Amino acid sequence: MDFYFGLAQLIGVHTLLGLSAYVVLLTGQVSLAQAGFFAIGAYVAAMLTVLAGWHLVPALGAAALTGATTACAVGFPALRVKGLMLVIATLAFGEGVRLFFFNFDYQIARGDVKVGPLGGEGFRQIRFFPENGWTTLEVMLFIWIFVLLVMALLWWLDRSRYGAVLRAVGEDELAAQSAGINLTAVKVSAITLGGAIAALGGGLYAHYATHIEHLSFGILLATFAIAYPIVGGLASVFGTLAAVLFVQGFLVEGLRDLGDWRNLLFGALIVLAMNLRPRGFLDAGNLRAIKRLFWGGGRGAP
Amino acid sequence: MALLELQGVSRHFGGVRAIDGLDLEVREGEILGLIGPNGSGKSTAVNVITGLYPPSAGRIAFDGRDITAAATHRRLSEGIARTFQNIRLFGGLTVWQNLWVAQNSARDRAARGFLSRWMGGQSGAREGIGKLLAFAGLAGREDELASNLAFGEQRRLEFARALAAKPKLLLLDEPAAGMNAGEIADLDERIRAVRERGVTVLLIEHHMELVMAVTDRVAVLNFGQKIAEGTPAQIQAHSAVRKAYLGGDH
Amino acid sequence: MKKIALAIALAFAAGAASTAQAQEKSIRISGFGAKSGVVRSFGINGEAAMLAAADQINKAGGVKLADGSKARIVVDYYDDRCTAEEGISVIRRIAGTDSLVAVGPTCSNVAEPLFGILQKKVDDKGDSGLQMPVFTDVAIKVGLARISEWAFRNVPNEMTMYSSVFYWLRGKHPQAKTVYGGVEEDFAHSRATWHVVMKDRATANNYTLLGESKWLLNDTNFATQVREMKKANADVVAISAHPFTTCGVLKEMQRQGVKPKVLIGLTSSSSMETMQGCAKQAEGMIIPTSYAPVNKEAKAASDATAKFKGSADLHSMAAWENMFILKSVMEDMKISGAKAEVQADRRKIRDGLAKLRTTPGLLGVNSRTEDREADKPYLFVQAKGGQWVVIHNPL
Amino acid sequence: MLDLLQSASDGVLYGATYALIGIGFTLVFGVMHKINMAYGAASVGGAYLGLMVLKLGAGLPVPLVFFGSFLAGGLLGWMVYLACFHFIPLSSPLATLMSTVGMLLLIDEVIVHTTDGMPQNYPALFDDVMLRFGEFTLRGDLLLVFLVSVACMAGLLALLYRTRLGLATRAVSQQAIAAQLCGIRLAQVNVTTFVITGLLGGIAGAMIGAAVGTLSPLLTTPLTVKGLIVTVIGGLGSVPGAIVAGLLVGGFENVIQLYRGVTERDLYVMLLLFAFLVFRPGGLFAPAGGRN
Repeated sequence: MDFYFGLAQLIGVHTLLGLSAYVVLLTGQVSLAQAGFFAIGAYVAAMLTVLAGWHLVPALGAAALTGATTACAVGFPALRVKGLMLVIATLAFGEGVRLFFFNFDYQIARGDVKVGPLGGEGFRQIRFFPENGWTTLEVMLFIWIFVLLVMALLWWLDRSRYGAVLRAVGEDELAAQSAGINLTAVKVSAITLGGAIAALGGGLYAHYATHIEHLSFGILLATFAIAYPIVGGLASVFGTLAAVLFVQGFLVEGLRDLGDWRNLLFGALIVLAMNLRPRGFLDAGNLRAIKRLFWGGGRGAP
Repeated sequence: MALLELQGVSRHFGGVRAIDGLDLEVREGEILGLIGPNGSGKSTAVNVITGLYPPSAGRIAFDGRDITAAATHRRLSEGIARTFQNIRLFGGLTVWQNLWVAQNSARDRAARGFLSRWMGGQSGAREGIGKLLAFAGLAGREDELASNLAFGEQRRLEFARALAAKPKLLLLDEPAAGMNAGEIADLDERIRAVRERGVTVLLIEHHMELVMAVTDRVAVLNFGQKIAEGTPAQIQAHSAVRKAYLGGDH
Repeated sequence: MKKIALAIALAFAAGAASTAQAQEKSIRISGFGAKSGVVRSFGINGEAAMLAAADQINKAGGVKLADGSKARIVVDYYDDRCTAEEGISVIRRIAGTDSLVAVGPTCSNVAEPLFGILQKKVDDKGDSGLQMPVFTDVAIKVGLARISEWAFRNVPNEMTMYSSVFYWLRGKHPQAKTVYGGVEEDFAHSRATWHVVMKDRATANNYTLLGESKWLLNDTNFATQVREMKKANADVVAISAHPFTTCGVLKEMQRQGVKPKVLIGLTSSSSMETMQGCAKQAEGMIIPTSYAPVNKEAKAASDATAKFKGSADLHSMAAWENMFILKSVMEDMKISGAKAEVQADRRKIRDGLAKLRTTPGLLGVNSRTEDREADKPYLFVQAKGGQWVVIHNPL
Repeated sequence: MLDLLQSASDGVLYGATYALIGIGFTLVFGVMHKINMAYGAASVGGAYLGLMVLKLGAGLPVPLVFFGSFLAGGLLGWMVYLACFHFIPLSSPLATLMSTVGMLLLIDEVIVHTTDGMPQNYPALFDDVMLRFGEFTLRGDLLLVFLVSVACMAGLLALLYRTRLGLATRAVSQQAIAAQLCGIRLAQVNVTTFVITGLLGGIAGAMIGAAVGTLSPLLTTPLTVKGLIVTVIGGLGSVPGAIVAGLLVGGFENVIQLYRGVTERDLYVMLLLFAFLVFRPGGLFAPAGGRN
């Protein structure tokens, strides 16, 4: 059973990563910077629990705050460009963060061993969970409390005017501007929120993995971050969750027993999924169908 | 009293002078028609007024304040709303949401706190949007995706979206394009109804019958410059206008 | 969605079925490591060696259990794609089966987090880390087993090996006095091997260090680094990098005409990969390794592994040795082999491994250290005509 | 000073490989306004397939391997088009972005499976030639790569500006709808673009293989990243821009490496990119029409 709890932890962490990209994607921006915010969260939270001896919860709060601040600061210049230019700009930022941690040493002596991040060697022994005797189940519940909180927040935002405005900007920036929407404010706020969520996920990841190094936060992770909401569909937060379940639960773990075929199928099935459902698993159409299924013909919120 | 005033406004694209030293005055409460042949600079004028293009030269004042350098979204909350020549709705949003996101007038900002305006649910806005829906003849369609509406309905929705910002000045960029006679009659009524509520209207249009029927005054553009201004009757009789539209032979 | 749900269910069911096909008395040993990506050969060879060793043990009657009966060894192997996340998932998955011990992983960057989630100290009630013995065959970065008392390694001790290499060079090339290093800076193992091991061992053997050039794992242009190397004009050049960049650097050295008296390579490069990539340029490179088919036993192991479509190298043969070490530990510690006793048996195996001070190995006796590492016999191989040839055998 | 000159020239010559990849990205972007993330991987894949020539006949001359890579690249370009673009509506740019990422992973993994991830020796021409000017040296094989890139650019520009096909391609890239009304078949232009960029990618893969001397799946990610950076710095859709930017980035990173070391090198490349995005968002050669 522990295996499934562990898998659920990983799925939770990746869901946060995917949701962070989801928020930004709603405004029509493809951000490959999410892995960078994730890395910042991971290092900040880990340094606070390991080096400063904080409890994990405030450490995660600080990580999210750092992620949000960085994202906000990056958002202003980066969001001057859009489309492919933004993809590359954010990719460059993400790589920049990774390379920063590649060059980042901050170790202090703890007894006869040194702890803390050490450049390319990474950051070892981030053992808040096992040292405090948390079982796999407890860790899973802890992680999922955050995932559910974030999902609820985004679900609720989607029903607020702010959520509608995010989507309006994603649909047509010119019309949104002409309808009185401050594009810069909306986009920067979205990437700030995304930065906070990604950093929160990163903080949890560091404690899940117990060891982090710059290579874990490369382009592949950034690609996964945007892949989840795109494969899952932008119609709802549940799309991202569905895609994480598909990728981590099915493609990675579910197919493990297929041996070599698993790796070949991984890419092929993503190609196939995009051909069959270019707007993602959950689009507005089947979301309505699901709603009807659960709530009978009545239309949801007015 | 002038609600909107353009003084010597120019906008150049490279070597092309889309509008060139334009003076234009829209008086409070009137319906002003802005006509001119294709490429005469009408749409550029709208884009300069709404702030999508910064003017190359000149000054724009609205309601007594200089707005030459103000951002587009600022101008909307000041009270300038518009529709687009080729409809630009938020296709993936519902009819209801299209109107909801556009409620950005200064009055709305003042009336509700930041949190309730942005984070609040749909209930707070229900009454105002209900009226808009009724006005646009879209009552009962509020949950439809905007992209699923018929062409005429999309035009009406865009019209309503502009009104959702409680504008003082409404810029209509060729609202009759692609409409049949019945729809144009509806549009005529709707424009008059808007004016009844105290909204000033700047109507950019090709459809002369509509312009002549509904406007109080008409301004004519050609090659980026104003060549005539007056009542519809005066304009119809104006020789320069006839020349601009029909060519030099007449 | 329905189809996907069905597929997921089927996939899990298939997994359950394959783990449930228990024969009459059998015990399970699980291997894991990279079977995809650029280090795929590690996993393929490791799995083949484990299967071959299990086959040999089973043919000889299997493992004797506490009640005197015999059990067959069943081996399964999991791909972790050389990523930390999958490594953790895989070890949790293995811990969820009746597997008694895990052999792996192949990548040092997986081993670090993996050992991190294990219980740090045995019997520490406050530590909820996983209690699963892991007996590593490949991941070689120095000092990793220290992370957890459940982690054991049977990988060559690079400290000893390179110490010996430089000592041997002193005698062999007395005129060589200076060393220059080249290091793949962003990969955990190669980086540690240069900065922690090679540098230290070279100076300890009275070599003068002239400098070092750095490059990254997937770099392709080495002109600047090799130019620095050329300027230093050292007698010995030591390259701590994996085959891909090792080959790139060697080719650039050839272009620029850098010909040191002695060329030393990273342990993991003493494989066929280097020969596939740049046999010509690697000619003469000396690498210490813990395996070469130098005796009857080692040759037999190599042949047996080949039957399972794997090739024998220092990594896969460590997996081979692990199987035999585990067999004797299980017999010594009198494990029950019963499904209900899995956790107790795992503990017995851990304690048994911890007690070992020497183990038999293909090249001779391996000694084991306090902090659960091995000190394995080694020999030096040199690239000659597309083959690795043993040039010195300190045994 | 000599060090600087030497580093810069080494880098600029090596930058020719970045330029070749950049051209492919920029061409697809120009015509379809889409990113083909699988391009770098397909190019390397083309080079791998070219190696089959060596497997089939050991004594065959090296240019045949290059030619094999060239053809295989075209084939892969066509396959990428079919799998990632043909059936996905134009209105879903995110879907094609993702499908090409999936394709990248697939091509990588196919390479890994067929070679067990082992680096493969790739033949080069003139790899034993070093031009020497006193202390200063130039790599013969890189000069060849450089010349081939220049020839490819010239060929491509001739194709774009001297043939009917090129005219149609340029028409589609500027006004897709108007071009359709003029009787140009959009799908045909799109598929042709992919085959042409694929052929170019095959050459790029072969040249990269020759420059590095070894093929490995490790090549694909850095090539993709460098190619994208080059595309942006050169100006989206600008072929000459991609070439100049490729050489510029190659030279720049090598000089930075000389002074700041390899661990900081890529950081500065990213800063260079940022500088361009802020001060010259249109790139070196912003294409006519000021497209975004």
